[in-house]
Amino acid sequence: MSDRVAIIGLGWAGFRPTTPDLSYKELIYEAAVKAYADAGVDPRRDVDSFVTVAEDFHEGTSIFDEYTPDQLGAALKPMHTICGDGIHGLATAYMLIRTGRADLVVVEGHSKASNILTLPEITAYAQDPILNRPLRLNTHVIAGLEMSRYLYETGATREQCAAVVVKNRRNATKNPLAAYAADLTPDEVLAGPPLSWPLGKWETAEMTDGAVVMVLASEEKALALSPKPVWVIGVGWCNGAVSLESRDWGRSEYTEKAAKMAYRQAGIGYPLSAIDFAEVDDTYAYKELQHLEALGLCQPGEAGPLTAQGFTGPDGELPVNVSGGNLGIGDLLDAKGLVRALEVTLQLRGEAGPRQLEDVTIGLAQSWRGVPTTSSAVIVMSN
Amino acid sequence: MTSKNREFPGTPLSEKDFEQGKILFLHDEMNGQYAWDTGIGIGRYLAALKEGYLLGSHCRRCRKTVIPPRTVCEQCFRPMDAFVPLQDTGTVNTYSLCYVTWDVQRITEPEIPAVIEIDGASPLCGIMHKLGEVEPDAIHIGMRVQAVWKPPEEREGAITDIRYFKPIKEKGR
Amino acid sequence: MSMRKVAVVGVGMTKFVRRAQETPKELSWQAAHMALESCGMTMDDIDSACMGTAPDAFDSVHMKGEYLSDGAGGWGKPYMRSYVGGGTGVFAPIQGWYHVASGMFDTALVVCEEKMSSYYPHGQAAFLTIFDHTTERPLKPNLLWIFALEMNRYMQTYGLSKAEIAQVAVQHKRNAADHPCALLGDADITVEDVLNSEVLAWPVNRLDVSPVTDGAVAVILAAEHVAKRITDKPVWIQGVGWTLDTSYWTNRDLAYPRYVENAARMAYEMAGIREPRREIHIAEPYDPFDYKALHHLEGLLLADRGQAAQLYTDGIAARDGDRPVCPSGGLLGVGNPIAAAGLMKIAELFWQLRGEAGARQVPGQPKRGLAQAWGDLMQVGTVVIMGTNP
Amino acid sequence: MSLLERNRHAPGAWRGTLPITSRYTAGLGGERFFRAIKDEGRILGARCEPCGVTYVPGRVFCERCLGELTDWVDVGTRGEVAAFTVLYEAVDGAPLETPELVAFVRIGDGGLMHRLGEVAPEAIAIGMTVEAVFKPKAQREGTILDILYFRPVG
Repeated sequence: MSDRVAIIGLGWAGFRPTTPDLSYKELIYEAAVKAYADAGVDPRRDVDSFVTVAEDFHEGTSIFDEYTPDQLGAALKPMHTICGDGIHGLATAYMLIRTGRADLVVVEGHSKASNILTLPEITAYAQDPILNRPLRLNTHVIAGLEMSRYLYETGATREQCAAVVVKNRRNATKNPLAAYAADLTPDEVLAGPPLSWPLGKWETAEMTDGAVVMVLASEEKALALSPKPVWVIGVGWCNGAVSLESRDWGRSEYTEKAAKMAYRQAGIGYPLSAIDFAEVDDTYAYKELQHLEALGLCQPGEAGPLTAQGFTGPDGELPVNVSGGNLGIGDLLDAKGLVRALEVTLQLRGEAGPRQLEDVTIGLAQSWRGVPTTSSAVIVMSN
Repeated sequence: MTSKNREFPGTPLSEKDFEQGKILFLHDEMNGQYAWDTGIGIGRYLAALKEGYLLGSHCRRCRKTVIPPRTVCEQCFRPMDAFVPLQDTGTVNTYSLCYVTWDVQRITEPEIPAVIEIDGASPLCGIMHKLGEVEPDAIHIGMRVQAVWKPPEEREGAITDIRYFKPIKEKGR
Repeated sequence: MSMRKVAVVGVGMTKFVRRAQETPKELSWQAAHMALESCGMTMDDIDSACMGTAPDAFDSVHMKGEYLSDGAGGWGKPYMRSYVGGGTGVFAPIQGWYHVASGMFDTALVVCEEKMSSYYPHGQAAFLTIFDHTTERPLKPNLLWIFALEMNRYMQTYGLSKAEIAQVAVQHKRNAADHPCALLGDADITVEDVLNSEVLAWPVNRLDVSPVTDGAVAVILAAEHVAKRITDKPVWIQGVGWTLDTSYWTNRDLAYPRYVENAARMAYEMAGIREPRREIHIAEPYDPFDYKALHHLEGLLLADRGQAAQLYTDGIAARDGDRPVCPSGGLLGVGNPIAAAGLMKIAELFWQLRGEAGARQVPGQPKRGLAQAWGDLMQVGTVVIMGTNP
Repeated sequence: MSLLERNRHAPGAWRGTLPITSRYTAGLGGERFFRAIKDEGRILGARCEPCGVTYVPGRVFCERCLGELTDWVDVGTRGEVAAFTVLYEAVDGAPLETPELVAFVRIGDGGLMHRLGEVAPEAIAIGMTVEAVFKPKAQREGTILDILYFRPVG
């Protein structure tokens, strides 16, 4: 029983701030039918298991997994929901295949953020109901606090955070899936309205609708079905202190642990030399810097200066978020991890079109579930 | 009981403990508002309800006509072939007499939910709705029923445009 | 094909109560702490944490899995929450199983929790939100509607009486009188009590239904080489299966749960079971309503269609019968904190198969048990088969 | 009617709500922590000896070793500003007329997120010492709001 697993099918739909023409089921179906054609599989006959990532309150429905099978072709088949990020879904599919009891597993994630009329108040309901929520503070306050500590501990500057926004939204100009492409200067970003100082509104990803479906396969099935399988060589996920009160506000130590788990599995001793490019969570601009350091792709405090110097630019030494990231594409709620993994897979297949990077072999995708969580997941892939 | 016969944790409370302030607690309420995109299938369904008829969809491969209409046949995982207007009559597949409202208030006059197989759709294909103008003990599985519509000007394109389903008086019964 | 074997090595649970003072985190911790103590393990021995909990509406916290993570041992660990409605309690150990069987981890702490009393004033009202927001919720359905509709269909299809079905509530609530965590254990309940209890949604009366409950359960899973070091009586996960049916519950026959059959066949195939009725010594089908236990016994192929009630009538399902059903007391007796209710059945099989169920012990050294949970819109079946040999 | 034939009457979206009405107990740890604030104006932590951590607020379990915490300690009412921010958006997403000064105040190995008072934004610096300002005892209800804000010391 070989334990190699590959991604052999990709499908996506939407990627616009609003998708009023389609219901969430129809949006997911559009992504699913493309993924199954790409993988050359029939869900009703070939697929052994299905995984969805979703959260009830984002859907406006309790027990949302009731409404997931039909549009994926999963009726009367093994299917379950993971309340996590898209990469948690990929890790689940990876484990299911590694048990030897499944050869083909489908992972689905989507966002209909445009349908949520009171997202800030719903997000606030994720705060601790006794210790935090009674203060009636917008949940972005947690990002504001973390950014203030991060800048204090690493010496990173607001200009360097602005450089992340400039880079990612310019990268987005080459990505047809990106809804928020723009050509900006750091000053324009810094001149934007404050959200939770030192965090500005322009350093915060906007919401967008969309769906992503991926088909994962055991080695045997992948070699039989796919001309260009993209191998999952390492996966890791970790939670930190969920209580604000016992957090280390500067570092993302949970991303560090998730990365160590993935690197150990991939046999990567020195990430910077092994990883050719990365898609890293940038729900807030400073998070990209914090995550790069947590991923060991640069030393603590180095991410800011390196970004300002173009080290992580599309033609820099370590291209980061060539897709545009959340800042350029938009925030797809629980599916954002799948969007990171989608870009890494397209790059490793050489199918990234105008933003294709030259001869890349190992890519990393990392995602974070946003405030108020301390939940991060990492997946390392190679072609 | 278990390998170690220790006391199981857990601190039960009564409503009195709250009322008498024996323990600290607080209330909260979430403002969860949504506008769910109806899309093609459910959009057409609601439009049909507004116009006073029930709509299903048909899959040629498995030859089933289902309701509510959807753009994908979940059995065959292929696009449905067509939307199909259906009658607003049907057969009671099952029913209940419910004396508790959704927010757990007791009522003396029962609400009568039912699954009604709609004429024109395939067998066992029905919708949930309510029965009305009927004596509870007259209801039986297999009973023939007819939709009672709100007047056109009151209809808004919603499942509640049908007030309820009432028995069809069989001729000679 | 050699596959990594996985065993349950430790369990813990809280009392099942109508309303708990503990926060959801504290309930999860209490169960997890007891599970660790039951087998002398510490958090240093735990490689991964799996949380199973049902609607966020009950504990009334958005992204509830994150909020519960520290109580469930998720601090600094790989941690995920799985969620398949009412089926979560038996799916969570399956989640733990694939964590270990995949070779990614040697151990997994699996915690299931539900605090329904945080939904105020009454937990049952939260169930309005499980119905389709456009085509069904506007009718203001009560959760009982869908059960009463299914029970009525089941009764009419197979000609079953309410009295036959009430035997289930009676046996389970009597069994629960011997369970120290039970909320509704009652040694003297009779069929008449059930039939005379107030009608909620005909044909469902009050004592046909399991109560809204708060509680948590935890189990620890370990790979073979670790399990044998920790305990001389590991209980092996021999088979797992789960199936989710279409969401269009009004387009299929409610009299028979095909999705439970599919899940059961998946688990039987993995466990190498060809004659379930002979090879399964204890069955813990999901019993949120009394008729559901019968409905599920038939889906699990442990009784012919429409014949499950006969097992109770003939005393076969009794604790000392040939094929005991729900010796724990089930959801009807011990209580129904949704996700934790399913895992309570796994904990019961662990104690039963180790001969540690005390007053509830099924006689005759049972070797193999089946636990099953159900959920969603009459739609998901999750099955785990556990046994004394790997 | 073909599948793609658009129906102009088709309503674009169905409006609805997710009714969530809640009642939370403070919990075993919360009961002790907030009683001390309500009745004595004291902030309590709880010590986990094996892990060498003093959790503030005090709680009944250690998140690292899942051990039970029984050693509660008074950690005083002062702490150090570990992080602070000026919040411009209300909880419903609308802009705030007057922005809020919010800090994470480190106390022991834990701390509290709370508002800062009696101080101008420019005067706030990470590392400065602040102390809790409580509501008058009669107005306290045993919640986090019994603390009005933290203010600079001296």
